[in-house]
Amino acid sequence: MSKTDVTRRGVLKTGAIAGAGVALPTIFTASSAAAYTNEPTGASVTLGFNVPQTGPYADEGADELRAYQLAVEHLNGGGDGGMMNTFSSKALKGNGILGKKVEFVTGDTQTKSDAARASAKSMIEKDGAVMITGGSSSGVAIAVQGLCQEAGVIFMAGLTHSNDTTGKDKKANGFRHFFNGYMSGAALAPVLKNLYGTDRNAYHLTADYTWGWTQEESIAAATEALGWNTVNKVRTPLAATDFSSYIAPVLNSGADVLVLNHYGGNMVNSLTNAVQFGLRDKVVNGKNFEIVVPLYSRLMAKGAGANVKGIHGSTNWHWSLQDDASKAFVKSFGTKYGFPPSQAAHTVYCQTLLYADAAERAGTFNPCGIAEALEGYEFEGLGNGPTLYRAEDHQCFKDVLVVRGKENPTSEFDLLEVVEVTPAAQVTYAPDHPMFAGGQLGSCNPGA
Amino acid sequence: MDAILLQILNGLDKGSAYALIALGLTLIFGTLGVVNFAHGALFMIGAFCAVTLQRIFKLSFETLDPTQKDFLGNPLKVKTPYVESWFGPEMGAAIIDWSVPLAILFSIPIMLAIGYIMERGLIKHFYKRPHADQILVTFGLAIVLQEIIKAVYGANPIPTPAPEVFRGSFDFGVMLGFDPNAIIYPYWRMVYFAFAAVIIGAVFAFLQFTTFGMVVRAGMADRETVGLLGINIDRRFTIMFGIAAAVAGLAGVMYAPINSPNYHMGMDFLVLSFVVVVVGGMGSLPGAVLAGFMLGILEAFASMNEVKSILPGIDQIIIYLVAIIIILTRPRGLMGRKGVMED
Amino acid sequence: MGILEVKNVGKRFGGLQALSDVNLSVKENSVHAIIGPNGAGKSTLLNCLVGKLIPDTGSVMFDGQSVLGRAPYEINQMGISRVFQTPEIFGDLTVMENMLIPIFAKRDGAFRMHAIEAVSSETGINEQAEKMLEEMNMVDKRHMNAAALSRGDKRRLEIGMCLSQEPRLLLLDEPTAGMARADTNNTIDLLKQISDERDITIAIIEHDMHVVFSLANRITVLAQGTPLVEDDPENIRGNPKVREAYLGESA
Amino acid sequence: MLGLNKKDTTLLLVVMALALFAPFILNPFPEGSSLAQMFNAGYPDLMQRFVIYGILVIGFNILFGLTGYLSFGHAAFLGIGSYSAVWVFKLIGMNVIPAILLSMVMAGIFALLIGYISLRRSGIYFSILTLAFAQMSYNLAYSVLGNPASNYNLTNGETGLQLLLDDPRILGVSSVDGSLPVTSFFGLAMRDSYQLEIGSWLFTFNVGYYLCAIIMLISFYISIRIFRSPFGMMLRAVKSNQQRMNYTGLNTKPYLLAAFVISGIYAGLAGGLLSSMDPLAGAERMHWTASGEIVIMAILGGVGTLIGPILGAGFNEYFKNILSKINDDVLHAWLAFLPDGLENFFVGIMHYFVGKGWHLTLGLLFMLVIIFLPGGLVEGGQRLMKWFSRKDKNATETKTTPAE
Repeated sequence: MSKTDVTRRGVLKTGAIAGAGVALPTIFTASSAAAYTNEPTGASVTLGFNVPQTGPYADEGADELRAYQLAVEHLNGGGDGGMMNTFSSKALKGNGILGKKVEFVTGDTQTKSDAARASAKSMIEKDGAVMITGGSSSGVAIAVQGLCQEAGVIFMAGLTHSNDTTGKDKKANGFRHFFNGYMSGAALAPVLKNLYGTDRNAYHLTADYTWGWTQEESIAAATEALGWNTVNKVRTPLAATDFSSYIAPVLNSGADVLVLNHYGGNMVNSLTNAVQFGLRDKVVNGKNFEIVVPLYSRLMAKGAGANVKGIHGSTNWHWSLQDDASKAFVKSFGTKYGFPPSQAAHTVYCQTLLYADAAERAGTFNPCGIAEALEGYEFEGLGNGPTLYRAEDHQCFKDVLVVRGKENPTSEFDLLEVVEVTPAAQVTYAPDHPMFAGGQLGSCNPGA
Repeated sequence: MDAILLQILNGLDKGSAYALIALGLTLIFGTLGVVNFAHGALFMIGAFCAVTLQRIFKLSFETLDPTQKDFLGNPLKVKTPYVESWFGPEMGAAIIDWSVPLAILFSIPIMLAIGYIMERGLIKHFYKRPHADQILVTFGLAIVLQEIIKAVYGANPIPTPAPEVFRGSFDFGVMLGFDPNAIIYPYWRMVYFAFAAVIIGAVFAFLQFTTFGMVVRAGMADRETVGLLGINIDRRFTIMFGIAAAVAGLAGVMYAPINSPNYHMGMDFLVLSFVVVVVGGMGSLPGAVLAGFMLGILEAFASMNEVKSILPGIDQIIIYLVAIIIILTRPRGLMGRKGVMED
Repeated sequence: MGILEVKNVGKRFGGLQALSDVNLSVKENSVHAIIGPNGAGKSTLLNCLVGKLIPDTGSVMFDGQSVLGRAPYEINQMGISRVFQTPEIFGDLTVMENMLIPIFAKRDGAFRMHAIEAVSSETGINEQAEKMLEEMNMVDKRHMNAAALSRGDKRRLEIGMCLSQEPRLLLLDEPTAGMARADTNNTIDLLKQISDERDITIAIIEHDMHVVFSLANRITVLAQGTPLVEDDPENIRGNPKVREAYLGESA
Repeated sequence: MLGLNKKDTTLLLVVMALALFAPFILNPFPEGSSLAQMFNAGYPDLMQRFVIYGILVIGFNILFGLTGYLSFGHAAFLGIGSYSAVWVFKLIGMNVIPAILLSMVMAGIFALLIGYISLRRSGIYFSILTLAFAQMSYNLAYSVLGNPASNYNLTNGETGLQLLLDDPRILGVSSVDGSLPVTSFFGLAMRDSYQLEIGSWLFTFNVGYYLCAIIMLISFYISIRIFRSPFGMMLRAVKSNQQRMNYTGLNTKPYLLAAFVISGIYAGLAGGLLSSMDPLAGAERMHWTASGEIVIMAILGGVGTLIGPILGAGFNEYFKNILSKINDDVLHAWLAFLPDGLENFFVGIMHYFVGKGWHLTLGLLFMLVIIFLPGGLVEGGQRLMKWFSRKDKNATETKTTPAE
């Protein structure tokens, strides 16, 4: 075999054994050891888009990928520029990032933390990605965030709603634009009070895994603060598809509100089952029985169909918002793909822009420089009003939308209507809030 | 007491789905001796027959409505289903509303055809192969089928509601003298249970009282001897495969309103239905039905708060726990025959 | 006192009394045949001897020790080897491996974690297996998969496997059932040779009278689950009771 | 050599060469080319996976390949091994050796318990018993045993068990400059790599990979010894005829249990290595589909053959990781040499088989192998060899060779 020849010839020719490092860049020049992981030395910079392409959240992942491609197009100066025109920072010039053309690689998280980490590792080790972003569940986001911390690249979280992502599992290299469970509770509570009063008995059905637990804790605390009574909190297996045996006892428990701390397929099924049981037609304790879904997404609403009508929940962003930034984004996304973007698409688009902008402002791709540029950064013009990237936990604080399933949708995308925009101040909490306590950011890791 | 009655009702309903899938699996196993891991996929395809029919009914033409705007600010394209323009809005809406029950008729030829193609095209080449190979090739097929469905329909669940008249629930509690709302039960689930009972009854009657069924039963007991009698047992078995596919498909069609169909619903049911078959005893039709209902009821009981507070997480493992206990105490499941699938 | 003593053995399956009050004594180094019409309980009796069934009543003693309640492998380790009606061999293994396994079992007992040294490095055992293959006239087939052997070769291999364990008692269950006449005669010759040359007791269940009278020096006739008579072959031939119960029917 | 016959020695040497030169073999295309982005697999994480899943399937093959007992819950041991190793990193220190040892011990104990119960039944009943145990482990690890709020948070649920800055690590340090310490083999960090640049080719030699590769070679060597030993022969005899085993004075139970435990320990070792390379253990490693994947890898490679498990694991991991990363842009870059219309046509078709469609491709490949190559890739290789030797007109032997 000629393999030994290759080695020998190679050694003779270059004599090069490059320094130690976790990563190997796409375009590796024989220059000195890099200052940080995957320092881009050529004319381009590679970003890693790690989204669920298979599994139950594949459609959400596909929408995220569309938004990423749009963001890359805009960053490289293509298209109509989207929210780059409305963004308060004007550092981005449409010539890539720091003059380097933006390239990207994609991977499949399968909504499994193992697979997501494997995919992220291949982006870092094989493709030389300098930033990883994406994800459609909190377990995956936390797992990949941990990996990026260790590898020394920035992680810009996609759709992850668990308090833990910027709570007890926060990391110095990780940043979240999306809102969280606490914010959902804080935003929903006043609306629920107006709609349903202060004398209510809530029954919680909660998906039995990390996100469900933090969501349940947040919404229960927020509603109890209103004076609501929590009748029961019942955990349902993640793999459950038929929720009848969990929903049937609800009415008999004296509860008059059902809170479904479910996401994705779980939510579609539990809500469908609840409506089937006719819960919404019942009168308990002299009041109409109500259902609340703390975290809404358009894809879930689509899956549950007519069952969402009149049901309240919260969301990070909605395409029907009428501010300039949202309109610009909807226009540019809608023109390219023919339908309006989802909240997942919105958040990942923002994250990409925010990362690029931070790199421009910091003048480097070094994760520590970027982290510094993002920490405490205040901006607007990305569809959520004035926003703060808080330094203490790398969480964005911005307005949260309370939405309701629309009674008379005009198209297959027109499923939710915005009921209220809860201002950022109302959903802000102290960094050491007990629901977020227990973790440490650590220090930023540039790798290498 | 009312809580227990309630969970028995729930269990019967869960059990109906398990029993129907397990029944089809057992028909295939009992007649052809093939372990069909693609059976869950057939259930899923059944549910997508309902989705497809609904889509067909909803096929629309578009008219521009300048008074309304779409999300980009252009005039809104209003969609009108053809059925509404052909039969008038009311009749059209009713047809769409009834798409799930109508899909029963729609799905039977489709499922029979799929079953026939599967058996002639793939399964028959695996009669002589080890059970492990049968499991694996059908598992591969299940992946391929579900990925095709995903490529066509996407990964998101698709709502397929039951007809308007079956929405809401019936209050058994009042009837039995309990408080109102103590035992409520959705109409559609009652329909599902009744439907399952009819299908199960029909399959048993078919096997019991028709000549075809008698031959098949004889073939299940001793294939070679029946073959020696000059009866073409293979052709009958092919038909049986089609029937089993149709049973799975019908179970899927009727299940669509209970849970919005998605491409992986077959895999979600696959392992459970296998456990049901094995607990019932490989190759035993009554065993499969009995085990289906039994596990459904046990699962419903395990999800009761009173039970969960004593044994946290019991609802997560109850089916497997029961399966282990039954297999250990009754080596061939509840009603299994000796020597089946033990090597 | 025989090497195998069966006393008052009874076995019932539901409503059927398969065996009742069976007494049998097999003398050391004899060839003892157990014959009887279909349904006489021959197979049930055999299964009681090897541990597959446990009789409801009575005792089975081998060399002064009870075999009841012991698993088949324990009974084998006591010195009883069994040849089946249809040859039971390791079809997926080579002929040589088939021969090696019983020798290992004889040396190492029912279980030994013997996972590092290669089979081929066990020279002693390999030699024994070679020798037995030679004796069975199968050396040239040593690398064949056993499943590919002819019926007669399978039977010979199975007998060889049993003999390689040097059992005190060899139980044969209709060893020539379904065989062509030539194969049957070969098997008879082989068994004759074995009983002549070796220090071994043979108990044989057989339907074929030709086989029985060529081999046996003692015969027990079983009818309806109970021994009708036990005697020497010459006397059995002339016994009218036997004729009535058995020979007439089979002729 | 090493107590192996000539044929086995050759096999071991071939596997050894493949493992040691993997960084070259797996990176055949120059850096930056579109082919490299599609097909190169010579990066540490994937190379580690190749050998670690190789170990897992080698162990599974000792059970399934030799005895024919199809365990449908083997992923449970992988998960148990992974969790054990991460706990060692959390509580003791970052050296991988104690972690790997504990994962083998824990997996061994669980295998003993589960095997003792499951082996009371055979055939599909055995498969369902193992499946049930694994699914119970998975469900509990995902929910009840993973709730941070409870007192028995063993697994950290959906997120997976991970290292924290405030873990005790009594024989190590909790944190280094605000970062987590890295796993190491007596100071040699698993993530360290050396890179060799030759022209436009780039090869990465990763410490962790070589540790895994050496352990895989040892595991492979042990499996050869087991296959050739009396014990291995007994296991094949169990598969062939249990009745004859019993009437030959052999107790099949302990043989089966020993095989089950050995293969459980192999799985635990693989789990420990996975955690050593990347200290995070997730419950989905124990899901029944993960167990199914082990079976698939074994069958793909060739059940009961020595080299099959390694081929099967490599094949599966390669396609899983490579296919899922291909997107339309990559396809366009790759097919850029075609005329535009043709390029778009091919990309349009291939679109369904890569990226989000990788399951479909793998499912189809898998069906094809089962249908046409019941003996897996090994049979494919044998047929090719036969075909070549027939071409040379010197193929005369048709005797059935025992499984390699």
